[in-house]
Amino acid sequence: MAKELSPLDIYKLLPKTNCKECGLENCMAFATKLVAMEIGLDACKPLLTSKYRRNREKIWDLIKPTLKEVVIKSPTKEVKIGGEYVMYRHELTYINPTAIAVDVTDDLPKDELIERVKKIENFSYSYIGKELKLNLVAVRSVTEDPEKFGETVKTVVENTSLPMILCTFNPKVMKSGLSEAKNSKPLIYAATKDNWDKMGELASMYNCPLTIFAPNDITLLKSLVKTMKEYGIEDLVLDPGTFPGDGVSATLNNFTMIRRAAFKENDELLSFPLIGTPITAWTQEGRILDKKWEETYLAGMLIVRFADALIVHNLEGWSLLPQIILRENIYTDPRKPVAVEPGIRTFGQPNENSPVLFTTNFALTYYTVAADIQSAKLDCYLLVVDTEGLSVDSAVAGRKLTADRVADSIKESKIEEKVKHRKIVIPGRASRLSGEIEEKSGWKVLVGPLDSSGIPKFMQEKWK
Amino acid sequence: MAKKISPTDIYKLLPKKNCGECGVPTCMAFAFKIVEGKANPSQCPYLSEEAKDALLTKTAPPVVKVEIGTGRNKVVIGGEKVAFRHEEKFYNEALFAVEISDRMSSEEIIEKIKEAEEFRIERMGQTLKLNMFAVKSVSGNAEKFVETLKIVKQHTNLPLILCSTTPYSLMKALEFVGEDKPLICPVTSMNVNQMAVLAKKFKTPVAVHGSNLEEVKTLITRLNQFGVNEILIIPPGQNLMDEISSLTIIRRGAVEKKIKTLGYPTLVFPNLIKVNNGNFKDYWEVMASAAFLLRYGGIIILSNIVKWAVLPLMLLRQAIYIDPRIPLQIKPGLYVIGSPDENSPVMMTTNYSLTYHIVSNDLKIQGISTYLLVVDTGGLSVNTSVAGNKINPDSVARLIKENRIEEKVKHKKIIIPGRAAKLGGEIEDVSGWEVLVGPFDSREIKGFLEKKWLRQ
Amino acid sequence: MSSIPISFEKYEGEIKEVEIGATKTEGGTRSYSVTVGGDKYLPLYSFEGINPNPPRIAHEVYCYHAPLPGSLFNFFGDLVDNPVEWSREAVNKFKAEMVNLRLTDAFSIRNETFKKEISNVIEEVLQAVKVPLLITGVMDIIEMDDYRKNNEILTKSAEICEGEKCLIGPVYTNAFQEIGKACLEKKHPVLAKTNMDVNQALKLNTSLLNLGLTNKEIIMDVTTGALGYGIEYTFSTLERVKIRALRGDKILQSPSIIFSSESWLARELQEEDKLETEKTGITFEVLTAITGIMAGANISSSLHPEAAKLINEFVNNFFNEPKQFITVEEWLKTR
Amino acid sequence: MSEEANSFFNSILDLIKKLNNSEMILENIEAEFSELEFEPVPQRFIPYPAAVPQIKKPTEILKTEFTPPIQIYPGRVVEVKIGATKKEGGTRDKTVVVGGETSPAFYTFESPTPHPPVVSLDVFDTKIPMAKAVKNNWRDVLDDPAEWAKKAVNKFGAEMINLHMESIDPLRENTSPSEAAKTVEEVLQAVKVPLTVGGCGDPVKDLQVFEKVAEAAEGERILINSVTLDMDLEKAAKAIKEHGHVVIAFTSMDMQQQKELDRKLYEYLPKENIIMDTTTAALGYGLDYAFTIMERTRLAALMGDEELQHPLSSGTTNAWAAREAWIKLGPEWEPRELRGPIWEVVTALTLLLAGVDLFMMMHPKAVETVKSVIQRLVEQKPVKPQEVINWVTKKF
Repeated sequence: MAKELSPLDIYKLLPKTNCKECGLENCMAFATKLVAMEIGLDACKPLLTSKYRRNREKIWDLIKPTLKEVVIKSPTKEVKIGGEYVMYRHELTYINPTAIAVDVTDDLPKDELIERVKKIENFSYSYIGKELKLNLVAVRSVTEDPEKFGETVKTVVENTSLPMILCTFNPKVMKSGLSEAKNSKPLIYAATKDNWDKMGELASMYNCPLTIFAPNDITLLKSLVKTMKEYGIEDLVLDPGTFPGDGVSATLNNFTMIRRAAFKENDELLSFPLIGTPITAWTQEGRILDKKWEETYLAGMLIVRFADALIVHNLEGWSLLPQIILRENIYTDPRKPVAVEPGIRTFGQPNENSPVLFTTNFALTYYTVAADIQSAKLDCYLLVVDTEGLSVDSAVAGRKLTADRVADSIKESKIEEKVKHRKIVIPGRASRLSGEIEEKSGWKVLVGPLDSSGIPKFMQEKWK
Repeated sequence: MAKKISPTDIYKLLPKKNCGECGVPTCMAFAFKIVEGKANPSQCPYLSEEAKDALLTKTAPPVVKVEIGTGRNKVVIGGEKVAFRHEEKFYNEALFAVEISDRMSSEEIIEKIKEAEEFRIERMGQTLKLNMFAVKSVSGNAEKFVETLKIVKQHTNLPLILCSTTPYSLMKALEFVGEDKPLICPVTSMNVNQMAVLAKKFKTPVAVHGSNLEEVKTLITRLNQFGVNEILIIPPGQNLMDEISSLTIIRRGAVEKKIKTLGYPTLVFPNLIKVNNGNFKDYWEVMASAAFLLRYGGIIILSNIVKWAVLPLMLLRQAIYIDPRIPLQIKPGLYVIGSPDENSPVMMTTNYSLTYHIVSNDLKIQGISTYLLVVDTGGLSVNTSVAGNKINPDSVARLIKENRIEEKVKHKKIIIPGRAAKLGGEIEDVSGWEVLVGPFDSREIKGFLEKKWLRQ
Repeated sequence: MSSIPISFEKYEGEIKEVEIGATKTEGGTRSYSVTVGGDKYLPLYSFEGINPNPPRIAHEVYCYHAPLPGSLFNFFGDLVDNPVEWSREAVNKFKAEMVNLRLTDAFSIRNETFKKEISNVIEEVLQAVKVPLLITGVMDIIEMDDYRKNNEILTKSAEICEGEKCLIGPVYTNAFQEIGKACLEKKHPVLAKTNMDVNQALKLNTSLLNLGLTNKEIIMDVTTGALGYGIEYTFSTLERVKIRALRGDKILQSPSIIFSSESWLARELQEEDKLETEKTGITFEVLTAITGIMAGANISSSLHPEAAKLINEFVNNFFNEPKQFITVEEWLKTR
Repeated sequence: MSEEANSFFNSILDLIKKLNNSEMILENIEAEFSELEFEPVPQRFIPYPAAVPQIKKPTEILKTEFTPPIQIYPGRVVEVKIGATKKEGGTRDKTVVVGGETSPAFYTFESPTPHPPVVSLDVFDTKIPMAKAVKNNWRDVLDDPAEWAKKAVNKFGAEMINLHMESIDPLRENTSPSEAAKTVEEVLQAVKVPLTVGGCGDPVKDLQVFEKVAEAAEGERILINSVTLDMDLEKAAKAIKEHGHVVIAFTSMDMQQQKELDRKLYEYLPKENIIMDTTTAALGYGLDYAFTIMERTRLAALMGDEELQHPLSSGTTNAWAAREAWIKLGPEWEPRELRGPIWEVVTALTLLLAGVDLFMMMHPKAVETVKSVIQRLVEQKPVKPQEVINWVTKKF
């Protein structure tokens, strides 16, 4: 989508009937929202009629993302990867967060397989009021036995709603896997220079997205893409290879070159989502812990340097947590404001003797503190001080959190009318301001714990 | 010794029609001519494409030919086949480039360009001159560099060498002078990819600078991958000894060991020499230039144009690049020296350009006016042509008749060189002119005339 | 071809060493002797190996009025008329390592008076300086008679310098017996002069070897065409002779010489403005020497002391302390 | 379209609508009407598939070309040298040079990394709150900065030491400038690697300490960490310049402020004496903002913004401010001995890819990993694909 796209270019192609079916006042409003990506193209019903098909296609060409969006489906869920509009997130925002797949293999006994699949599906971590989950199951055929693979896929489909990536270079094994994946569109991994024709057959027959694997050879990758497009297959995913150890440099170079060719040189044949396979860390010699360690930081680097999907092996929390949080951070919309409204918040049923605490209006800090107060079932008032969206220690270091500001916000909040006492619990990381706050606000200061997780223990011991 | 391509290898690829349309009667003879570098495969109109390609790669000189600049002033460097000139010849003369920096004032630049362009010497039938300008960006600022180029372009259209370590300055420069196909340098391992992109986009040759020959090879392989093949090598070396070694290894590596990544002409910087005592600095630049000229230096960058330094270098270049198989000749016929009248003497010499140069110069220095008849001896000196009886008395007579010397002078006396005394009699019989045997050395002519000529 | 070959050819032959100048122990009166030759590699192929003896420079002293340009006459002043004083000055002031006494040439030999003086000059010079000597006769033979005079003067010189191991010459392909025998007897190395032709050089060397001389007593002069006056022939002949010798041709395995002094006969140096022609002349001479040395010459017989100093610096650069270069990057920073 | 075709067409449309979002495989339906147009159930942003042409199956791979997408940037990051050897008037064994980039971080297909980013270790001159996973490594040296520095260099291979003078904070021990200078001298004696000296964040007290320390460490070219917009820049810069040191210009995630601070410093200091710190926030606690500010700063510098052409430094130790790095989260998230250092590693590597040239870190395992990744990214060793190709079928 051309970044400098103006709503006028869209408006010209709309029915201009102001029929309001899209829920907006008129077509111009719809065009403006569409360009700002705040509404979907399908909201305009008239465009769906064959009369406007030509216009719809033209609009689509104007607003479609540079990077093709590929959808991986299970009967009940779908995961979108790619579909990005910009190379660097600050140019606009990233759209589809990197989909993380954990692998299972077709040599696992059934119960172990089901247990692992369930673990993948149930994996979750709550972070700023959001549940962070894993997205896909990568089914690998280590036996290369079509029946075994078919059976494994069947078991996976029966035991998880997560869409799948079917991993084998053997077309016969892939076919039996696909035939078991009823009513779903798993990602086929992968077509190579040896099996591209058969894999192309399967992809068009089952209408599934297809990964192209050309290790460290972008010329071959492009050639295979061109061949597949000739086949009529449009939903493609690219794998230039993830190489652990000394190969980390070539890996990042390949991912970066493909991304830049797509966005800065409009190379159609490379404008597809990229899949990284940090699982290759496990192919190296050496200690298991070193392999887990490398897989984790390789995944981290690939999330930053343009992977739209990842396949990992280690299901341990310490390894997946940094990945899902990094993905969450990188894919948040940099345009969205980062702060929450300053002012007073009440938790539970506070009375005139309930404690008063304060924190900053950085969304992340506020939600963390709020979550800990709720989990501690504490009745209290929480004063949110405006620090221009900075966390406690950044605000203190950047001198956005000062004693004056705390004193002023106490006055503005009129908390003095709500509680008899004049004691306020300040964040542990703002301890150096305790003296000044007492001076400026006239309130007695209790220096609270360094992290809000310590609030419950602190309140029991220190708050009388 | 360079392994020669055998004519039979060439012959196999020829149509073997002996049609003669290439200007040579038979295909085998044509094959021989190609091997000697005296004929070009494209002269044969019946070659198939693959045969032509195969022939070109077979006959392509082990050192790539690189063209710099466009139009009349375009220069060619490289295309060499041998390590020792006596094995065949050195094909494309070394080129002298004069250094200009973007820190010089415009007056300084204009003056230096004028001086360089006016430096011309006519010698032995050739015009010796400076060939290029090397414009270097010292400021590191793109706009300043382009400004300097604007001034340079207004005063010369000789080919340019653009020197800067920042690819961005070169890009801006190429946007201004790109179509003149300048040489850009230096390509280093820090900027090889960007320089490859520039070279590809503007189709310009590049000069590669590595700290050792292995690094030069890797850089060249990378440039080839980008499709850049017009390359010069800056020989690695911290001192003159190492640079001379590098130059030797590059040429013999390409010519004898057929190492593709060394098969390129070279760019040398004699003015990089560090000499502490002042007055020796200029001499050292000349000595380094001479050493480079003798050992395969392609383009030589001179810091300034000083007559006492540039004249000798030009003579050395002229000498080294003369084809040892065919001596330098001038057109036979009548050459008028000074302002002769009906009483002035008539003299004779051979058409070997060195002999003519010596004789004509000595006559000028001694202030003698004369009609000088230059006899065609196939470019041999008096001594050698007398020994090999290449001076044909009839041709002397014919020269006198054709140039109607009898109408120009009253007398019928001709002075022949001392070393050609033997032929005096025959020349008298055939020409009907009285022969006077002149001195052995043309510096003695004045004395000889005073004794033997004026008294009559 | 991954790595780059350092040597292109394994040479079987090597150039023999020739000693000039005999010290007291060797029956002479020189304070030291100079050894040239012994090359195992082509000239300045330092990547293959460093030859044992660097090229050496002899300063020329003329015992007759040579056709030298005005700028040189001005430089040497009245030394030109006193060869003995000139030799002493060459050694003491101009640091000459060897002196080459140019006895006469085709024109001055006709003037009989010079001959008597020449023997005195040689004796006086032998006393005046203790450096190894080269004695050079007629280099530009015109008539047959010149050969005779040359033989006469050089056999005389051989006697006078008996035991001093001077380099005496030139001998020619058709005039070598007398001088050759004299030098063999009086133990002097011989300067074998041919006219820029490998076969002539082979012929003359063979004759000298048959006389009883060895390669260790022959220095080859393929004749110097000065810069702009045939230097390309000298360059190629020197190269071909050196390559043949290194490839095993025993006859040619002797050191060779370049006469950089020839460059002062260039017509370009006749013009008047003194300073410019002197610097041009010095450059002509230096370039002639460099061309010879880079083609294999082991001795440079030089004239202008300034040129000799520069040639020595150039040679020094390849044998012990090479002159450093600044890098291209530094060059791009200097104004 | 004819009436009859239209009705047939609508029936197909209704049938498809009913199937909602799962697709029907139209394999065996014979279409009589040639101009039948197939309209699938619309999806958000899914385009119309063009009428399916008769597919001509390619029999071999269709060759195509790929040349690496190389760009040429006008700007270049300056090179900053830290530390001075004996010859240069200091006492360091080695000095460190950072910066000099002409391309974005590790776009080594375009141009190589002029100077590999440097990893330095933090040393504090007083007690500070520290996660157990970190403290275990430094328990024996916590109260002696000189010993702490020695251990960081000798045991954990620190290329540089960052001495943080928290004790000078008026709200803490409030140690005097001369005492601070003594500590700096002790550390300078103890280790021979370049040194960074950090203040406590109080603009007035920091300045006094910096002036004293600058004098005491005359000629050592230490890195003063840091000067800010609300500090007396002229005095600070004079002290730094006079005694031959370099400085970190610190702002909190605000490009305009950073440009303003740099501009002001140019009045007193050459560009080659300034490194920028645009604030590092931990993974999960603002890392995305830190990453984007740094990435935009570096790209702006390369595009020619002369007020941002400085190397970037990152206080990566801030990663430990993230609770996920040290808090108990239940058995499935253990062991914390791994979760902590991996948090510092992922924070560092993310900012490495944004262009950071100087890392200030704490946990030895994290330091070791980041250094090894940097070395491998700079070296660009060739890759042997066959080794990893069989990951699909391998048992782990």
